[in-house]
Amino acid sequence: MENLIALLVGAPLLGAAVLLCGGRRLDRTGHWIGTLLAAVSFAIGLALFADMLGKGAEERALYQRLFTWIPVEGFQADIAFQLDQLSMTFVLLISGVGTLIHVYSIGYMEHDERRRRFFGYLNLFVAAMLLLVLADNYLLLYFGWEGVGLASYLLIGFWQHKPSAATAAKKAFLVNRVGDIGLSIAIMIMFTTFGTFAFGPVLEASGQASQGTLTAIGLMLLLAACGKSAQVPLQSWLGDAMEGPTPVSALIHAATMVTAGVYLIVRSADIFNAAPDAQLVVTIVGAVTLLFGAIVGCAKDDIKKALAGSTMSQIGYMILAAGLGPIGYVFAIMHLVTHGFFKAGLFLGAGSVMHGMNDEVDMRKYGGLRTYMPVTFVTFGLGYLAIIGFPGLSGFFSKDKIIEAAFAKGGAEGWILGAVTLLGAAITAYYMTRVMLMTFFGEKRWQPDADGNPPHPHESPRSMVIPMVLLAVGSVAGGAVFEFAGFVEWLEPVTGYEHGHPPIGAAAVTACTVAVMVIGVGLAYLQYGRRPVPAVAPRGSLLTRAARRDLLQDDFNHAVFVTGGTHLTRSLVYVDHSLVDGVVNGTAASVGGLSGRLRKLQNGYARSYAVSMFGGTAVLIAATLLMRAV
Amino acid sequence: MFGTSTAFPLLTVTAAVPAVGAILTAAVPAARRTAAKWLALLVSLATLVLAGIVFARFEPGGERYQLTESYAWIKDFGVRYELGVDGIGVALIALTALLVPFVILAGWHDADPLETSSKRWRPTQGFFALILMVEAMVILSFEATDVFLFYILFEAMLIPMYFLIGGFGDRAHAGSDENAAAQRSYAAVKFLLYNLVGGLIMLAAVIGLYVVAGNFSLTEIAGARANGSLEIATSTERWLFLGFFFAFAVKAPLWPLHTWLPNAMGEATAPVAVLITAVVDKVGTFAMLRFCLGLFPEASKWATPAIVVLALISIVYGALVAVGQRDIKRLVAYASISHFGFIILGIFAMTSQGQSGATLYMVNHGISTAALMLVAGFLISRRGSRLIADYGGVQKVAPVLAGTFLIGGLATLSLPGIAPFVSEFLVLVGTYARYPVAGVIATTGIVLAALYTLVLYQRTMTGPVKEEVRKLPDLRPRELAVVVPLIAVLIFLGVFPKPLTDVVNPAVRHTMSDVQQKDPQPEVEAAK
Amino acid sequence: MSAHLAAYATSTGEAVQFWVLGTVAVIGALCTILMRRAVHSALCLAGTMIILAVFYLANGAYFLGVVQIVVYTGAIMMLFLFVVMLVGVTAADSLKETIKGQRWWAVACGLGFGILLSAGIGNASLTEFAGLGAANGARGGNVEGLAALIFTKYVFAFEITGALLITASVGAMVLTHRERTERARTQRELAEQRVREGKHVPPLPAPGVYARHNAVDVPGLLPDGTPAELTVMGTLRKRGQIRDVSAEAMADLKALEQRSEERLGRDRDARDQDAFGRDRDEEEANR
Amino acid sequence: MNPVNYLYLSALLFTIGAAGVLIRRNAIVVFMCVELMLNACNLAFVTFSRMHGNLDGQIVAFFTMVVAAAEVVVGLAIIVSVFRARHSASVDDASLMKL
Repeated sequence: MENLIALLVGAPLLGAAVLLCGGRRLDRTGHWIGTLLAAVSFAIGLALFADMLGKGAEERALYQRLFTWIPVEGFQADIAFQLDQLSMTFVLLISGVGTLIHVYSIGYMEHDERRRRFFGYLNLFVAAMLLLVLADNYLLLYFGWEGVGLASYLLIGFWQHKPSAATAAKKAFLVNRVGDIGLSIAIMIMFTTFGTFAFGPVLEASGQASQGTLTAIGLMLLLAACGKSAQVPLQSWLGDAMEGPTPVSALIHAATMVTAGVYLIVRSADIFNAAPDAQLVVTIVGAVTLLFGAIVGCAKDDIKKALAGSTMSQIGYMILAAGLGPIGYVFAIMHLVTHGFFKAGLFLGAGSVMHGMNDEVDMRKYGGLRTYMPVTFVTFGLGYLAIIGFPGLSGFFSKDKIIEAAFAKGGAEGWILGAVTLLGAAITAYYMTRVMLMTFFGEKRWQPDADGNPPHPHESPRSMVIPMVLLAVGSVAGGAVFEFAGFVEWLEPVTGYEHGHPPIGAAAVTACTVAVMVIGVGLAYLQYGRRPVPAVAPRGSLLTRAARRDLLQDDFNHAVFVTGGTHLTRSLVYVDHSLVDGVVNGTAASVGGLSGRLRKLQNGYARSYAVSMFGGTAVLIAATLLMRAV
Repeated sequence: MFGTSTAFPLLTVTAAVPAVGAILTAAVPAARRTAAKWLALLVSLATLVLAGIVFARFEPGGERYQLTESYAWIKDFGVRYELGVDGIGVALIALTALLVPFVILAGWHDADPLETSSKRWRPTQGFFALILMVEAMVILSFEATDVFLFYILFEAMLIPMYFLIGGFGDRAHAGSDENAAAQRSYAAVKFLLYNLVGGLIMLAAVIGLYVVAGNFSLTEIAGARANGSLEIATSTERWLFLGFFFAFAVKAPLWPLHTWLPNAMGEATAPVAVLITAVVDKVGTFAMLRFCLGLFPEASKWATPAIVVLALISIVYGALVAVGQRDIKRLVAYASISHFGFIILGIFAMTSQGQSGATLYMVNHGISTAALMLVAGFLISRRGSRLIADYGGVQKVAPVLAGTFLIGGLATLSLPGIAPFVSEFLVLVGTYARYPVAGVIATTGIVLAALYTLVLYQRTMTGPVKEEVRKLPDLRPRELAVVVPLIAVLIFLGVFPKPLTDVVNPAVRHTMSDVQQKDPQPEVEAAK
Repeated sequence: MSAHLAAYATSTGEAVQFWVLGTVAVIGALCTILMRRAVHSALCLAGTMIILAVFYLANGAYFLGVVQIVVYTGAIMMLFLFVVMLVGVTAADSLKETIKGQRWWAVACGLGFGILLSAGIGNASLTEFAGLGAANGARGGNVEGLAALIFTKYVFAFEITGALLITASVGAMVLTHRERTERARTQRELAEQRVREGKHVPPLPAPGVYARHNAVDVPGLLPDGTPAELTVMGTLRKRGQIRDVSAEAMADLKALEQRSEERLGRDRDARDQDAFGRDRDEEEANR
Repeated sequence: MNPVNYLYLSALLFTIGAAGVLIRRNAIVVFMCVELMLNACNLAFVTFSRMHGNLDGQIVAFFTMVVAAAEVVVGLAIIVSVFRARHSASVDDASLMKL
């Protein structure tokens, strides 16, 4: 059975290779090949899942070792896979949602002449993401980590003719690279500390390492997670990443890739458990991002950017949960999966709306669409209810658990974190309601696009609708299924679990959650449901304006890194040319001048040469005499 | 240990084939230009086959230097014609033999005489003959185990390189023809002077070595030093080490001795630039491993901190300056400087990971730079300009070119799955194990690498299509034949570098024992 | 002075002789290098050489003494004089130094050299003093002694010098001999040419006839007092050996110094030089 | 009187000759100065031969004379032909070694 694991990765990888090298002759069939291979991977995943369910909790983990990747004195990196419950969860999420989004893209990218390449990139992404979650050592994980980064770069910049897209892609890759520094340094520390970086040995031995070392590793892993999961301070790329096609935003920047950070932390649970300081930082980062994303989400008029803010904030929840330790890991993953469903669904809905509105993204130019695209409305609505944590839907269970866990952390931290999570829940409800109202309710605020032809919204083709429906189902049922099918028991052998007891009791927490949710919805309704939405954004309060600009984070980056870096490189180029090179050229010039002056002595007169000869003789005699005298 | 020579002088033949081929190529009459090209290509392929045989005949488990040959050359000074390869040499010979055919293929039309030139003029023959001559000398220098012989080759290869740079410049030049010629000769002379100065100092050190050691045989001297029969005073050893190291640091440009490289690579044609950075410069880093560490272990350890600092400066500085470049080829040159910093860092980290990584890095950097530079050369030859600003949206009109260019770039920023990642990560790990701070600083290099590569790609390939590039054709079959195999090798070595590491590891073990260094042990013994 | 005396000791007579003649020799040498005209230099040098011959004799080298007189003063110096006549007084005879600082350097080096040389001689331990009596007496005379050495010990050197002399004379001939390219024109042809060209149809005027002199190198003066170059024979004219109207010589001088100036790039001095040359020119003309 | 004085005299003459070579421009005079130097050497030789009481010094002087004669012959011939070619016997004139 374990020999199938390689196929999980292999199938989409094959697809990518075929599609990218295949050339134009595959333009006609390319998207089918891509979708098929993604589906194959999903099927294998299901098969393995079934097999895994058949076994006892302990021997569920499967291992497959292909070959030695980097065999060097004292440094053994293998191409080897590890499929345990945690990986399994991700495999199903990735390949499942991935397949759905492949299907969706068939319709969405219909009119793009580079569709074949798009599917190639999608397959590449799926392969890399599966490699990431299946790796049995950190170096191979790094391989997948960078692979998804590449795929995301290619897909964000898929419409390369748009400078904005190219820039966004570059930005995403660079910010991720900054995170990658963390991962590679973490691996280096592991290697020097444990002499290996395979999950098993490292996590086992992690207890024996010194506190400082573990904290260092933990913080470095966190840095990596921040880069990949768009957490503060490395979150700036996610908003721009929405330049990519909407399926990409749904798959990569909502459902799967951005959650890799959470996977990394949960996977390294033992290290974090042994390093409380690192854990604390993790929770802080999560909490900050949670609020940050939520606030940004409230201010954006671009529907995708609003959703991106929301993604950021939801991942903040997960990171926070992961930072809570054994009481939170399971719920981080759980929320990750449910979020994968409903956020993907929301993005696909947004894509469907844009599809109908000539790719208009400004919500202020939507309005009253519920009658024109009912299916989109329903699926989007379900996703909306799920994310705000409407009781019974998936988001409710996962988020509620996280809030409980936050309170259960205990002490002042517990109270603070719990408050933050509650506040976040309220804001989530607020901005999601805002999106909902601005898009589907109220009067039409449509405007003709650049070419002047007015939008005539319509329901999207079936290939796009089906995935939305399926995801909606997932976002409705997912939570309940996990809750009652025992997701905790399922993951517990891998991540460990201990039940957290919130000081005010679970029921109370749930009540608070629902309450704040209602408050958030109500506020949003008062602001956007009762009054007409202005077609042009009002100036808004200082906070609003800051939030529209991602809370000035980009401006900061630009001022510090971009401008500073530009000046630095300019000055260095100058230094290189005039200083380092100048010294050399200066030497050459001075030598030339000296020889030119010496040349003057050669005036061509035999007599003056004779003089020097004569003088030379005199000197010789003097020398000999001196030698004699001495 | 060197009395016996193998029955068949394989190493000599491997070096002799391109040399003879060069002479033959040069002798081809002016009219038969194409014949000369094909001859050169065939010769280089034959060399590749021979190199493959060497690679196959070399037993990783066997003696340190294999396939040895040894003949007396200048008896009075104990100079011997002494050849032998260890794993590092084998790997680099393979690299050289692998790259040269692609260089020749890529430079197929670079040396065609202009319409204006006279019928009797035969630049093409000269161009390919010089390339083959360089190949011969480089291969032989990788084989030489006699210091004097190595020195001769180290200097001699400057001559063909000088003519390749000064004689066959990049026709896509911003300025007028006179301006181009002037800059070209400036670059060539700069290249020559820099390396001659280095070589001169090395010559002094070589003589000094002879004075103290009494012969030139690397193996004998190293052996004598190992078993203590040859004592060299500490100060003497340090001076000799510095003499050697200076020459090698110029050749493998180490900050601040690097400024000749951008000029040379900028002015030379892309294939020649590849020859410079991917093949010739490797002699420098190779010699650091074999001669500096092999002959002067103590001095090497003494100088390590300074060299590590210089290497770090090279890494960061080169990358930053690369970001600021306006000229594609100069950008690649500065990127190479940054990469050479990594190589030298790995060598002097004195850990087996670092040194294996450095050796792999030499090979991988050669191939990846070749891929990137040659594609860039194809692009430049189409548009006739080296300035990044003159391009834009190429990806739209020439997707294959853009794709290969991107892969080359990704290799340069050492993306996992492509060969350079393996070596770079090994170097980083090896460095971190001994000098954590240096390891961390060097890690920033991966971000900077991403920066200059992606900026280059974005400005040239993406965005709205510029009017001038609207008509650019995509890669032609000949050019595909150059790029595709290189990329294939890159990806293969990125996923399965074992064939290379198997050869390299024993050599690294020997070097580590030369410098009497042990890898730092992990503080926690994890269950393997 | 007597040979015996010289043979073994230095008498007061020799001392006197040395001091007197030595002074003269030095003066001669100085004159040689300071005289403006080559002829005078040659004569002074001849004098110095004769004195040296006397010194040889005083040192008991009778053969060399004679040879010195015969060969040097008799042959070589005469050869010099002939060449001087052949080449004549050229502008080169000006003592004006054209190379910047040459003269000072020369003097400085000369002084230093001389002083050092003397110092060398001084601290050389030249105490023993054999005298030539035995050596000359061995074969019954200085000449026999030399002969014995030349024809035994130095015979090869001697032969080779002979060869050298032959070669030298042949070489001298080769160098100086000039092949006549075209037939010399007869007097008739010359006359016809004169008539054809229509100038100087009558024979050329004789030199100095109407002037104060009648020497061949003094040009006759035209009615307005300007010298008529024509009256001087061509050879002299070509050599610039027209005595008091040495316009050509001055011209040569100027030309030469002009060339030198250009080489040294010192035009200003050159101009002074011209002035100098010109006014000296006038003096002579007036005299 | 100490015959060493002869040596001083020869040194003096030699120096004067050398100075003349350096100062004079007329090739003929330069040549004369060379002869003067040769003679000075001869004087030294003769004096030495007297001091050491053997005739070899005189032999050398003799050969010097012969060689000098040959040299003069050739040298003067050269001067004459140079003069014919350039109408000048100046040393500066004849030697343009500079580019």
